[in-house]
Amino acid sequence: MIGNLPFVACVVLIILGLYTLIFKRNLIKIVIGLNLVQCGVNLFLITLGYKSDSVAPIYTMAGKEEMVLPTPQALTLTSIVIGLATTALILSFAILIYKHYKTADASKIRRLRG
Amino acid sequence: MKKYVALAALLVVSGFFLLSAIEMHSFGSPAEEDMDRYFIENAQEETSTNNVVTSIVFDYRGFDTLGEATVLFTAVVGVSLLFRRLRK
Amino acid sequence: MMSKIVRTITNILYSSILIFGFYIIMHGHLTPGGGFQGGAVVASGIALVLIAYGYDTIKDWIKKSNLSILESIGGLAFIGVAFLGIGTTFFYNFLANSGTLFGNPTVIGINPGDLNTAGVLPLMSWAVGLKVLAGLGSIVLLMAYGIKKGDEK
Amino acid sequence: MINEHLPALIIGIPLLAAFATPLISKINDKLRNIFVIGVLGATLCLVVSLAFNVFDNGIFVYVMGAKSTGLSLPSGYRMPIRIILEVDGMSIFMAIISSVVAFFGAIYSWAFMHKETGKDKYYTLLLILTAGMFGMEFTGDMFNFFVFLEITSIAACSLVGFKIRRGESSEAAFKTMVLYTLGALFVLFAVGILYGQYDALNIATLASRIQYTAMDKVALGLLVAGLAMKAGAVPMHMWVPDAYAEAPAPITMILVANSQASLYGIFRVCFTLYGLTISTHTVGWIIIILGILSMFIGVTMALIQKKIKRLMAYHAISQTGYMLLGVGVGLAVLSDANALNSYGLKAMEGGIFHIINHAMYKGLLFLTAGAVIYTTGKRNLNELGGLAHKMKFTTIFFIIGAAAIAGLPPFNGFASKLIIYESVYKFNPMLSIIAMLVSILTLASFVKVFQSAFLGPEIIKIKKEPKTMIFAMLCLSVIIIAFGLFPDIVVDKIVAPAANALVNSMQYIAAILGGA
Repeated sequence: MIGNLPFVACVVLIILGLYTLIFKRNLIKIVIGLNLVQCGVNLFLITLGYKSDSVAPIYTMAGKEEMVLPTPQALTLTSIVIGLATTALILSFAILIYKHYKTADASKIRRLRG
Repeated sequence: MKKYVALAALLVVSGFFLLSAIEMHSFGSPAEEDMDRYFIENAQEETSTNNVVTSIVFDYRGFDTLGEATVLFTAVVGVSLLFRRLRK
Repeated sequence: MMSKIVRTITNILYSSILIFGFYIIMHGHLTPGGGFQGGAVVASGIALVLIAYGYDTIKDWIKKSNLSILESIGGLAFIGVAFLGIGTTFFYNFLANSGTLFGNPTVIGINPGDLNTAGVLPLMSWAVGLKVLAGLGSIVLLMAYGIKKGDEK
Repeated sequence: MINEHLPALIIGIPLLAAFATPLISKINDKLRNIFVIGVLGATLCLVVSLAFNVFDNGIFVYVMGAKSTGLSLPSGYRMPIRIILEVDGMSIFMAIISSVVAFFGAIYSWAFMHKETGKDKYYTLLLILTAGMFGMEFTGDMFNFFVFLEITSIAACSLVGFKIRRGESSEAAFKTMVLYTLGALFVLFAVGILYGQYDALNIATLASRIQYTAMDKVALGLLVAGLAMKAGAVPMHMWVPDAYAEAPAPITMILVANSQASLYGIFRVCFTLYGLTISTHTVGWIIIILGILSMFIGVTMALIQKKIKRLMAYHAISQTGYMLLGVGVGLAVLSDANALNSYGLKAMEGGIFHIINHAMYKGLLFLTAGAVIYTTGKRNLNELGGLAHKMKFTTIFFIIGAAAIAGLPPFNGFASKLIIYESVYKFNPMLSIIAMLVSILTLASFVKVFQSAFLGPEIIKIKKEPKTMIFAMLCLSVIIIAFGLFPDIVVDKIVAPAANALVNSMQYIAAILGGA
């Protein structure tokens, strides 16, 4: 348990994000919740690849040949860019909704209630 | 009522997430690493790149990167679609 | 438009941010970084200018349509390089260890690094870098435009 | 030469065209339309030729960026390291649906989108959405699957919010995007769990290594939940009516195919990834219950709807239930060879046959609804009436589509539903009776739509529907009638290979790892 504290921390971040998604009604807060979940998942991926006493997997002027796993770093890079793209799109929708209804409160907008 | 259902769902999902975090291999010592060891040992020879992560991003998993570039392109096209000028 | 202090510091920082971003794109196969990271750094420079000067001032400096053309070119270059390898397979690294452009063999093991290595990877890095800087820049500009658009009515 | 690269070309050509579309749009609008339709037509031809290849030679493997296209495991390592495209009967079956739907959607869009602005972006997103669906269906790699899932999500949601004048479109798109992203993040977390334990991302490698520990169960739950969210099955269906109702009609048709691609993801995970270790009976029953709930809730909600596309969207949920039911029965008896041969395989064939039938007739219905909205500008059934006087073609096509969805004899819906009823009855009579009841309610609901929108006196002014729209609807109707008249040929030629591909997960694994 105590050795897995980094994983638990990532999961706590995800749970906080889910809580925000479910119980907050402000559009921007919903986007923030989604971002928290994204950050949690990205951190989870990157912590999976850590190996004790190792350096980054780059041979240029490396300290030693013990290296952490490189695949999670590549995956996380991809998923960060994907998260950024989705966030940009969702925020654009939020801007449009705000322009149309003059409010960012989801409970005042018909379809987003419930 | 609805709030309690949502809370219960959240608690169940959190339990699953926490379970997977606690059961995961202990931090700092991956359970298996044969694929990654291949990358570390052979990336320099096969792609003549010092940076193993770049060799994965652009060579071994280049198709993912194509998808990722497409995602970004899609988002830009989507955002410009949403903020386009409408005909009067 | 923000205060004079912000604008002056932006003027000083802007060029160094761009140079740092292009450095990261160029050395992606040797040091931490690559097309995405470098492109994001350059785009953050664009965002900084946008915040410091406001959308109305900079819309004449950086054109959205030019950025979108740049992005299409970046995307086409990336997938084009991938298609060039189709003599063997899609995404085949046909320049590595060939002795031509970016074709020097790498020393196995820890070494100081040689810029002229890695085959098609630097080309892809440049294509992706171009794409990301144009893409992120135009997202930021478009959002600023979108926020402005309704207020004029 | 071109034969070796087919899967990469099928994904690559629409993507390349998508990057080029904004540049071509700057030259000429008509040229761009012809270009997009031509590209999708060429892709359809490539998919068909790949289909012949797969049906003749078995599973098609394509390694991205290796020294040769065929499979080559690195010496001394018993695992693939590159991204592998693996096309089996089920993948190619889904790819046929996606390409047909995208092709006719593009043709229909020519006239339908004529008056809108932003058409260059519309066609770009349409191409990306198509390429994303192919990627989801062909890939043999979990993370690559996630990437393509996100590509389709982003493209689909941008298109749902296409009508930016209407506030409802943005709302629907916001809601859909949040749920899609959440589902995709669940999938990504599950991929992380699997990677952390087995250090592999390839589906075949993972399938051969999975131990079915507690963490694997969590990963299975997250994968099924995340993908069911996108497929529009019941507990997570709230985005479906909004998104389907707000998207332009051709996009709604492609969204149906997109949801089915996620459904394919569920089947791939349950049958192939976990096929060797899972307790198939339990998971099969979970999928059956999801299916029954989807069927029932979808159709009861549809009965009270007033808006024509919302009503059809609820029917789409209900029809998804049939597919889940058919395939779920197959999964529940997977470990029991006797039951599998006597009715399980048949039920799966019915469920899979229903996927293609549903894409065709639901696509046709959404297109007719689009034609109604195009010519009248009204969405509410109470404001419509007497359309049959002016829109003769659309009326005929609507009758064909409605008869097919309700399962009346000469049409394709009857063919697949009959297979499902017969085989599910042997498994559990109750389920079969519920399915028939839902079918009758569906018929009642569509009789109501027909009566209130198409019959009666002419109460509103309407214009004629354009030719390209009629052409697209006509082609879909011909496919529906052909499938309805010759169901045996279709089942033999394309559905049975798909069902067999799902059942024999060992073949899928052996194609990558050898006979081990």
